[in-house]
This record gives sequence, structure tokens and C-alpha cells, in this order.
Amino acid sequence: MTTIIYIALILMAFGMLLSFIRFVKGPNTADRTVALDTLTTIGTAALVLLGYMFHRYIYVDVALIYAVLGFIGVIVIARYLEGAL
Amino acid sequence: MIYFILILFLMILMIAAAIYSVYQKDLMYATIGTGIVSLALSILFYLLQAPDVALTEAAIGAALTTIIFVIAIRNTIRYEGDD
Amino acid sequence: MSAMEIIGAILLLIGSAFLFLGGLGIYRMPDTYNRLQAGTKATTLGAMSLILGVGFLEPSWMIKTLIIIIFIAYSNPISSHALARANYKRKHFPLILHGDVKEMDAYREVTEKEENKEEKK
Amino acid sequence: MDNALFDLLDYAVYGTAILVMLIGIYGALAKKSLLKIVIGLSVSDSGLNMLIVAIGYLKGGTAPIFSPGYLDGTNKLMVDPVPQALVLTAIVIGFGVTAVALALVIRLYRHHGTLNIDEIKNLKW
Repeated sequence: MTTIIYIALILMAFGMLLSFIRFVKGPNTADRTVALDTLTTIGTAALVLLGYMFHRYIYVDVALIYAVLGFIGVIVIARYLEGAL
Repeated sequence: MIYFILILFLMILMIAAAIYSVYQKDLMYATIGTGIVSLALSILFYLLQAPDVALTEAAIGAALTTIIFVIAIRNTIRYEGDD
Repeated sequence: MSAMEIIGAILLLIGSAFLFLGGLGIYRMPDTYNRLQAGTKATTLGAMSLILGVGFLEPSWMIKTLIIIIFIAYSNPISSHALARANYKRKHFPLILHGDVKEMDAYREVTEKEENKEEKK
Repeated sequence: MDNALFDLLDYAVYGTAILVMLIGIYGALAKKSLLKIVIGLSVSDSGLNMLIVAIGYLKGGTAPIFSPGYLDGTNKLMVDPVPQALVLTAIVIGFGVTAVALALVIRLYRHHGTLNIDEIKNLKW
């Protein structure tokens, strides 16, 4: 069981690294915002898995907050790009 | 061992995003960079056994800071200007 | 290992594989719209599968994990839709490598017709 | 081996927090744009918060929250809760400071028409 959790965490770390490279390279504002969105989603899943590793029920609330509030920044940036803010 | 790798990875991510957001000329990209700094900082608080601080950092860093910076950029100019 | 743990472990592996593929797609795809597709669909499936796997591993956490899944399932498509529309309205059209432009990009005709109507008025 | 690794980790966490703080202070001191100065102050605030939380960390401790996962477990070691409470306040106050600074920046831009601090004469005396 522990090996599976380690494999999952390392795969997620590689996903975060690749999308961060896209954030640095991306030629456009929309590309960087997509990278931020992907990083937020992977971070939410990582928070839930780390909460399972620590065996504390209260730790899952942080992932809940990220799932509820993480997309507001992306929507505000999109409205700014559209010129409608 | 896995804690060591994770914390090292998150610290490198945080330093890289901070350097990027300070050196970038386009202020919109710098704002997105502060969002990534806030995400890495929140997971680091989580690994340092402070979930309440991580919750506050998530709520404020992910949503509110981005919103007020975007509103400020919309009311002023977007580029830093090298003249 | 009981049956619940085996199901949870399989879901966890599937979810982490899809999250990694989402990051790889963001890095490799040539266009903003392709990146949106890879970074939103694959990541949404991966996050939902992984969180459901944690819910199977620890059955008393099932209600909170289901709530997180519901929030991810409604918040991720909204943000990707807003980004794609904003990127299209800034005249960054999709990159078409082969084929006829007007057949593949059907939405451009609609927007050009609307713009022509507004100009005539 | 694990002990040596965790000792190294302590120094690495302190070093990272101080490094992020210094990057933010550099951005606030060396850049010309007022918005970039506010971004530098925000980054430096993040580094300071991380430094205070890392000081209160105890090896092998768990979070200082009384919930069923803590009361049932055999590990009764706890992280110091006082720095966490201080940082919890400092994050919110940092957000307020950032909001007020951005409001001042918008007022200055409307009055002077530029964000370059070399061209705003009212800031010099």
C-alpha cells in the first residue's frame, strides 16, 4: 500500500513539474493560466492523498477549500482577457 | 524519504515562481506567478503540520490576491515599462 | 488486503496516471486549445478518480470526498470554458495543420456574420 | 540516515524561507514600477510567514487540533500552536496591507498618469 502511494505522489510531482515548465515557456497569457489551473487541480488531489497519509480526517478540509475557491482566479483572469471586467 | 523529495520539490517550485514573478516585465504574468507561490506555500504549510494556516493561505492566496491584483492592473497599465 | 483496498489502490493508480498525462499533455501540445483539452479533461478525470480511491480506502471519509468530487466536477469545466471563449475573442484562432479552414473552424463563420450585421447597422 | 536527512531538511526549510524573503525585498527595492513593488512586498510576506511556521515545527509531531484522529492515536506529540496562531493573523493582515497599497497605487496613477517612481515628483523631498 505504501509503495502505491509513493508512486502516485511521484507521478503527481512530475505532472506539476511539466505544467510549471509550460508556465515558464508559454507564449500567451491563456497558456500560463491553463498551467495555473492544472497546477491547482493536481494540488487538490495531492492534498487529499497527503491527508490519507497522515490519517487525520480534519486535513481534508484544505482540499475542499481549494476545490471551491481555486477556479475564481482563473475566471477573473479570463474576464479580464475578454475585456468585460 | 518521500517527505524529503516532496518538500525539496515544493521549495524549488516556490523559489522558481518567486524569482519569475519578480523578474517578469508583464505584470499579468507576475500575478499568476504569485498564485503559484501561494499554492506551493499552502502545500508546504500542510507538510509542516499546520492545516489551519494552509486553509487560510488557500482561501486568501488563491482567490482574493489574484482578484485585487487583476483589478489594479485593469485600472492602471499592464506592462512595467523599461524606459 | 480486502476488496475495498484493492479497488481503492487501482483507482489511485489510474488517477495518478491521468494526472501525469495531463501534465505531459500541457507540456507537449502545440496549441492553446489542445492544451486546454489536455489540461482540463484528463486532470478532471484523474482528480475525481484519485479522490474516489481515497474514499474507498477509508470508508468513513466517503461523504467529504464525494463533496470534493462534486465541486471539482462543476468548477473545472466553467473555468476552461471561460478561458477558451476569452482566448477566441482575442482573435487567437485554432491552429489548423491540414484541411480546409472554413470546414474545420465552424464557429468563426458565425462570429464573422454577427460582426458584419453589427457593422451594417 | 533518516535523522541526518531530516536535519538537512530543517536547514533547507529555513534557507528557503529566508531566500524567498530576500527575493521579495530585492523586488521591492530595485524595481521602478509601483505595482511591482507591491508584488515584491507580497512575496516577502509569504517568505516571512513560512519562516515563522518552520520555527514552531517539531520533528514527528502532529497538528494541534483535537479531533478523533488525534485522540485515538498512540502518537501524542504536538507541534507548537502559538506560531501558527500568529501566522494565521499575519496572513489576513498582509492581505489588508496589500489591498490598501493597491488602492493608493490606483489613486497615484489617476493623479499623475504614470507608475514610474522616478517621474512622480511628490514622492521626493
